[in-house]
Formats: sequence, structure tokens, C-alpha cells
Amino acid sequence: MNERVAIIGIGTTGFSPVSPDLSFKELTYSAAVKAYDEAGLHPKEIDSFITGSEDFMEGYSIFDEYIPDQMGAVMRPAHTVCADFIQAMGMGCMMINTGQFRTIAVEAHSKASNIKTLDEVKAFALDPVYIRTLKENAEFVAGLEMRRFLGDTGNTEEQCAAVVVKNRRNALMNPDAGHGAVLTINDVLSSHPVSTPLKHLDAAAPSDGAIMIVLAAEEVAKKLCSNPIWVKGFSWFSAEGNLWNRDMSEAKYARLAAKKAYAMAGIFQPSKDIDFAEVCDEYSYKELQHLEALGFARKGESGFLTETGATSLGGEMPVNTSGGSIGVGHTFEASGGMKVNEAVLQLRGLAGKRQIKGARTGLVQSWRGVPTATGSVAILSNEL
Amino acid sequence: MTIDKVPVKGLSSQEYEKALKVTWQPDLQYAWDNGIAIGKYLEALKDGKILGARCEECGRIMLPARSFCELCWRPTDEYLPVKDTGVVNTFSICNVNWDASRLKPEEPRHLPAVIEIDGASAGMGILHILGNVDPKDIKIGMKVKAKWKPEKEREGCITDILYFEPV
Amino acid sequence: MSFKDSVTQTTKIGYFEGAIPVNYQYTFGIAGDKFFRTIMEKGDFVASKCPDCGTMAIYPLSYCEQCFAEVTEFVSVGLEGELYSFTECHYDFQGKQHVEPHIMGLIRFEGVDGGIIHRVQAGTGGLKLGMKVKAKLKPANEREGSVDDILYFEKA
Amino acid sequence: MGKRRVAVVGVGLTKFVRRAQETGPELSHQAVKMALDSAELKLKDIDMVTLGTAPDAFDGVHMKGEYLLSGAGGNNKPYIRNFVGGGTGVFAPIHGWMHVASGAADICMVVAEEKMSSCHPHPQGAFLTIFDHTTEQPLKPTLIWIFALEMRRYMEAYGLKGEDIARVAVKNKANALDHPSAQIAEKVTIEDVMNSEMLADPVHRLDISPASDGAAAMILASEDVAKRLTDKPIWLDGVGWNLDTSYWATKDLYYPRYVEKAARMAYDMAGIKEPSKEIHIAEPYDPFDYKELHHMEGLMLCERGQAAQMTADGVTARDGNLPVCPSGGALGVGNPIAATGLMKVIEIYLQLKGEAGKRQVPGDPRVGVAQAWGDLMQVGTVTVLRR
Repeated sequence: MNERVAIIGIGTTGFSPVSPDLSFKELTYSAAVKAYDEAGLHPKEIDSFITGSEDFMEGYSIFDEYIPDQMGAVMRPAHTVCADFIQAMGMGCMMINTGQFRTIAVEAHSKASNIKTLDEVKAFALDPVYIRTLKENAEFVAGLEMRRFLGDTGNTEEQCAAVVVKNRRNALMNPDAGHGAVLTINDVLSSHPVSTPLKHLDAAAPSDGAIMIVLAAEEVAKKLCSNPIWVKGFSWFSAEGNLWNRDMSEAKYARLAAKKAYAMAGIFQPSKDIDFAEVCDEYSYKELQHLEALGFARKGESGFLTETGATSLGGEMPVNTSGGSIGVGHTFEASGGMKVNEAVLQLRGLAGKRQIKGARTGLVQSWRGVPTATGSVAILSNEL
Repeated sequence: MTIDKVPVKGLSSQEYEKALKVTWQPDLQYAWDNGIAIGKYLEALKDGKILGARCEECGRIMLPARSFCELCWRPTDEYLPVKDTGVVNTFSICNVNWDASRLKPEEPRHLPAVIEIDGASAGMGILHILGNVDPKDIKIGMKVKAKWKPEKEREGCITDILYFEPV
Repeated sequence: MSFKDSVTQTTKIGYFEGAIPVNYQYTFGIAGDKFFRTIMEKGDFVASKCPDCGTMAIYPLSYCEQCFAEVTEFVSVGLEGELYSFTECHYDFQGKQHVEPHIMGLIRFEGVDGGIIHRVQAGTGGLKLGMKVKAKLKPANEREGSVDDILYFEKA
Repeated sequence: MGKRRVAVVGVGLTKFVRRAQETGPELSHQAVKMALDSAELKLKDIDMVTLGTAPDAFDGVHMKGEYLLSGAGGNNKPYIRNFVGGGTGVFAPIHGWMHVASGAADICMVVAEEKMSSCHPHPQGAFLTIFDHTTEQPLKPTLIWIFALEMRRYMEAYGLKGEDIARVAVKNKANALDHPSAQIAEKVTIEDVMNSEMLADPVHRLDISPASDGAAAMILASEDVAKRLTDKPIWLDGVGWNLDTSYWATKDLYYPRYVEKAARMAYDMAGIKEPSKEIHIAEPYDPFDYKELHHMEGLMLCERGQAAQMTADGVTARDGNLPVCPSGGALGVGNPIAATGLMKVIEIYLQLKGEAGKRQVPGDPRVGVAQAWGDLMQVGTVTVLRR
């Protein structure tokens, strides 16, 4: 692929535990208006549209029916990927690289607050013959993985709690975040067990919000935008589809995706070449597991780095300055979009109190949640 | 290479009965936020009105009420009631329930129709059902009027209109 | 917000309730049928074995995930395996809290890809990663071809 | 023209059946394995995988793409699921085209799967919730409503009778007698269709395709790889798709304008100016018999309102001037939604290669079009293949 692609417009509603004053269409429209306005384009001037969504999160059997109007995509080439926002963004970059499209709008949103039976929906993703029939909460999968990950790497529950403390504190500085708080390690450790060693405060709370970006090919980006953010590399991978078949000591999907994204972006030493990272922290241990898979920490050292402040704002590799899913709220397929939003703010110098000085290159990463082993990585930069 | 053999045999009803299986009935419940426009639309139904929204740029009066014009890409300018009469755009006489079970002979047929509502822009229809009419007499182009539930029984739902009947 | 009007009062906030009223019946599949019938009939676990590369997998599959060959050979792996991980699960699939937490484990079998996920009994010595565990099955005459034909795993 | 030309180099297809014992991943594997064998490739040769499958509510698994991934060959690969409702089966190779034309992949596996029998007792139940949850679902709509409403509007627009439309079901079910995947191939007459149970006037039972289980797969490759693999590549030269408004009752259903826009996009890319002359063979989506006619018009293979007459004149028969659904279509082969769409693209591929066996159309076709429709009368997906 040789066509360079940039984000030239971004819009988000911010993220909050509930959003009762807006329908899902109005929520998405609000984000889309901002994105198009910033890009200086009318949706008629957008060549194609992508939504990342899953039917049962919306409460429709065919949610694709309900995507066009609020994106301005009526009678236009629009499609759904049942995938995370960063995968959708990658598809947008690929579409531009076919030579047939110059501008693509990518959208994802969450109205998780509208699901009365979210536990049922999550359990409905489990294998219907072998796993769902055990009738356990889907989060047991995270409990299984967390124990093995900690056991194999030597990272500790306290270090996982340190992730929570850091991210919720970061969220206090983020006006788009819904879960900022000042907590202690002990607050996390003493919170109610969900599926040991996973505890209540180790898990990000579901949230609502919408995000849209406008992607453009290089010559369009340079013409329209004074501060384009370039997608230097991206990839997504799935490890073993069947969860009983996975090596739980690592996030293989993130390792494989990072390898490819780094090659595309010309990154040889992630810790040096990248200034900050927004990684998936749907569960606290996932941030640690992802840091190791992405090459920011050696096996077993991610917890130590967190504890000693290396991943805090002002540390060597700030991680989840946004607050992450734990601090902002977990927005499912939109969670990767929240991370892209943070990276764009940081790279444009618009991150306010949590601004990383001189940030030039950032990494965003997502995971599709239990019971999947699918995730994506993208490298964003304010330099071409 | 011609494809002349394909895998997978399929099970007869008897074989299916014998195969090992597991059943599951997920409890998938939602409470969808109405938001601005649909909130108003439902409230208007409770008042015995069908609410549209107007966009000054294209001049369309749209149904159901919308907070933004998806074509002009701007907020709509005004919410306004349209009439509760209209014209049958198309219809069916349906003998099956939503779950594919069949209506009993003595049950009345379901009569879904797209009704273009008077006062909205041309072609703006809504899905509803017809009533108080012999199915044989239904025609495309037929004028119909909403039969509302008694005011006290309305709850802010599309079923506050019981059906549309010939004028 | 991007609209001319907005909802400005809590009492004007509304929602509409509904459900997706669906029911399912899942067949166990070619390999799944074999797995559960072997438990019913022989009280044993089987893995699938690839005719081309020899990879064994449990739960068995009708294809080899490594080389994608079709698999028709199923071999016994016995009831004893190694506890790869475990968790005390406090909530059920609907989010209701268990009276006592259920322990769930992933059990691996030597030389076989994959594993079995099921309930585990802690016993007196507690559980450790890597400990040997053995499946306790329902009495033969009560087995009916379901995950519950396995009662739990316990220390071997 | 895309920067890189994309070719079809292998295909696989299961039988379409009412009830499969195989799980969704097992069905997917069967199709993928067959596609690999047909292209003489191994799983490790596949760079990326894209899977198309219609609603989760059919198979009954949330995040169905993730559930199917092992069987689709997605383990340890970049794998993604695309979804445009009923249009997914023809969109899946379009998604694969994006993978290869962009240079992201040299070889991309495209998989389509549906296991509708899991939805019990009948997949109809999953269709209540395709309608707007607030403004429509309280009316207890069924899937057949929307087809009956559209079919009547179409018949009214052109003064067509049920018999004019039933001819499509007769043709397709008979064509399917020669298809090894066929679920409900049979010789029926126009009278049989008209005398079959009236479900929702004007829709009779035999106007409708069945619910099915099945899977299909297709391997796409870049030009240089394709030329290495085969001396007879079939090119995916045009792709188009389009999505109309969610407010389906606010537009005239008599004509699928979204199909026309999708077709124009695909034809422009493929350099086709006069579709009715330049296209030799077509596989429009035919979940209902009138839909084939509707879609032929949207594809601009004939003047609006003329598709029924063309069918009556035998033009669309397998030995006619423009064979339409020579596979037997959804009406004859069966309708595991996404797998059906891909089956149609596969049929065009086989026909252009001259490898359709008993179904081979005469006249050495060189350009063919496959199309699917989806959502609430909203989606058109179109692919143009060329030898």
C-alpha cells in the first residue's frame, strides 16, 4: 500500500454512563456534524462510509439498516463491519488505497445504557454448545485469562490495581471521560470479586458515546487540513477463535498486529519511536498484557513499569492519558475510536492538562472483548 | 474444474430429532432512548396527532418527526402536526403471524399498508394497518383516516392509532 | 448539541422498551456429536486427530485448525488433564450473584491442542495452576448428551 | 480502475440444506477447504480473511464473526466480518476486493455462511426486530409484510399479474435441478405457484425461497499471483454498493434505486456503458420471484417494467439471450442469505470459465453480473466479473 492517509476531521459526543436525551441516531449525528465540519466537507463529498457495530448491542436483528441517515450516507456506498473502530479505520485506509476513493467517513457508537440485559448479550457470544451452556457470566473468561497471565508473567494483582488508579486519575483531566476518580490500590483490591482474580473495579464500566472520523488521501488531506493526523501503519489480527485453544499468558493478536503495523510505519524500537500509547484496558490486566504484546515492556515487566510511573502522564511512555476505558467508560466497538480521539488531541497539542509535550507519534490499540482474541493496532503521527 | 459434488448432506426431520442438540432462549431486552424527535412524535400520538418535521432548505415535511434532515445535513426547523388522513400507497392481506405461524380461519386477516399521510411531503408514508374494511375492497389510492384509541387509553405509541379506515 | 431543540427536562426524557424474542436450537455438529456420544457411551473424552499433520484437538473439531484437512479420526485422551487456569466466578450468565462462587477451570490434555472448560471442585488442598485433575462424570444411565454429563473436575 | 486488478482463483460451496448437522464453523470449513483445493493453495498461503454473514439472530450467536473464525480459516490472520444485511453475500467479495486492490493482501479468502435452522422454530422470528423498534415493531410486523407491500407496488406500477411473476419461480426451480447444492430444485408450473398457499397477498408460498443452512468461499488474488496460479483468471472488474434511507416507507418501493446506483458504480469501474448489451449473464438476487425482475430493472439489463415480458419471452432462460439465474438462484438452490449471494458470484465465475457443467449457458459468455439486495429495501451490492 502506498497511498498515505490522514485523519482530517474528528467528532465525538464525549463519553458518559448514560445519554438519555438523545436517540442513537441523534447521538451519532452529533459526532458526525463535528467531524464533517472540521473536515470542511459535506457528507455528499465523502466517497464512502463505514460503521463498526454489532446487532445485539443495538437491539436490532439487522442494524446495518439503521446506519445511513445519521452519517449523511443515504443513497451512498456505506457498509458495516462487525468490528472495532480501529479495524473500521484500517478498512477505510485500505479503501483509499484501492484508488477508487479519496475520502471515507468511519463511525462507531455505543448505546450500551439501552441494553437492559447486557450480561445476557455478552453470554450470547459464548460458544453455544460447550461454553454458554455452563451458564456462567461471560466475564469468567477474563478471570481465567487474568489468573494465567499473572501466573506466567509474575505480574501481580496490585500492579493491575495500579493501572486502575492511574487511568481513573487521568480521566479527571479529560472532560470527555465519565469515570474519573481518585482511588487507592486498596480500593481496587477490596472491591467485590467478579471472577477471581478479577474484581469489580478492574473492569471498565459500560458507557455511551459516538465518534466519527473523516479519512482522506494525501493530496486531499494537504489541501483541506492544516493539521492532518497521518495513519502511518495499521493492522488487525485474530488469534485462536476458540477460547479453549489460546495461550492466555499473552495477547497474541496484539503482538501479531503490532508487528505488521510497525513494519508499515517503519517503527523499529516501539519504546523510542512512539511517544505515547492508548491501549485497550477493558480489564486492568489487559493493559499490562497489551503493553507486553506491543513491545513496550518485556514479559513480566509491564506491572513494574506501571507501578513505578513509567506509564503515567510524565513518565517515559504515557499510557492511556485519556483515562482509557477504565476512566472514560467502555464503549465496545467505539472504544478504539475513543483512543483514536485521544491520540488526535495529543498529536495536535489539544489535550489540555494531560498534554504530552512534543508528542509526534502515538499508538492506538483495541481488543474486541470477551470471548474474542481479535484486536487491532494503528500508529498515528502528526508528521508525514 | 466443474463442481459436481458438494459437501454437507443435511438432516431429515427424523435425523434432526435424533441429533444431539441444545436449546437456548436468550433474554434480550432493551430500553431505547427516544431522544428529541421520536420523543415528540410519541407525545404527539398521545395527543391524537401525527407529528412531522420540516426542513427549510429542501422544504420537505418528513415523517416520522426528525431532528435533522438527512439529505440537507442540517437540523430540522420545525415540528408540526400533519393530518391523520392519507392514501394507501400499497397494502397486503396477510395470513401469517410474525413468528410464521398461520392465522386461524376465523381470525381477521392482518392488513398492513404503507399510508402516505396528508400534509407531509409527497411520498412520505408510514407503516400501519388497515381496519374496518373488507379486504376485498382495499385498493391502492384509497383514502383512509386514522382510527384513534380513546384518549384515556393512549400511551404514546404508534398503536395509539388502532388502524386506518376508509374515509 | 447539533439540533435546534433539545430535551431540557428530566421529565421529558423517554425511552421505549422492547425485546428480541428469539429461540434457538443448536446441533452439536459432526465433532461435537462424537464428543458427547463418547462420554455417554464410553465415559471417555475424545480428541480429533488430523490425518495429515497429526495435530490433536479437544474439544474435537471436524477439521484441523493447523492445516485445514478434514478430520474423521477421534482418539481417546482419558479423563485426566492439567489445570491450565481457574477462576471463582461470582455471577451467572444473567448477572445474578451465585450464593457460593462457582469455580471454572480450563483443563489441558497432554499432547493435545485446546482443552475443556468446566466446573472444578477445589477439595481440601486448594487449586494450583498445573495440578493434575480428573473429570467426574454423571452415572452412565443419567447421561443425556450435554455439558452437564461432566459433573466437574477434581484433584486427580 | 483500481490500482491493482483482482482475480477470482478458487471457489467452494456446500450443499444448501434445511437443517445441517454441521455447526457454523464446520460449514464454513467445508466451503473454505474446497476453495483452497480448487486453487491448489494451503491455508498458510492466505494473507487475510473477510467473512460475510447476515444477522447474528440467525445462527444465534452474538459477535457471530468471532464464533465462525476458526472454521473460516481466520486463526492467526487478519480477519474481519462485513455485513450489509441480505446484500452481504455479494458484498463479501467486494470486501475481499478492497483487501487485494489496496495491496493489503495478495491472496484473500472470502467466506460466507448462514445457519438459519438454529433459529427455532423458524427464522421468521428473527425478522420482527428488523423494523424500527419504536415506530413500527409495536404493530407486530412480519418479514413477509414488507415483501408483499413491495411486490404489490411493483405489480401495480406496471400492471403485472401474479402469473407474470410466478414464471421466475418456475424457471429458477427448474434451473436448480442441475445444481449439486440445490435444496428445493423441482419442476413446478405457473399453476402450482399460483395455487400454493397464499401467505400475504400477493405472495404465495412458492414465490419465496426457503430458509437454509450453507456456506460458500471464494479466493481472490492480485494480478501477478493470479497469473501464476491459473492461465484462465476471471477478473473482478467492477464493484458497487449503495445504501438507501432507513425510512423505507417514505420512498416508492416499485423501483430499487439503490440497486441502480450500486450498478452504476460497478459498471463505471468495469467500463460498461450499455449493460443490456455488454453483459452476457446475470445472477440477480431472487429471495422472492418478483425480486429477480425488480433487480434486473435496477441493474439496467432491461427497460423498467420489461423484465416480466423478457422472462415470458424466454430471454432469461438458460439458453436465452441473457440467461438470468442459471444457477437456480435462491428460489431453487436455497437461501442461506450470505452464502446465497456468494453462490451467485461463484456461478458467474464458473459460467465465465466454462466450468458450469450441465448448467453451462451457450454462447461463450465473457462478462457477467451478480447482485444482492439487503436491509429494509435499502442495499444494493453488485459485482461485475470478466474473463
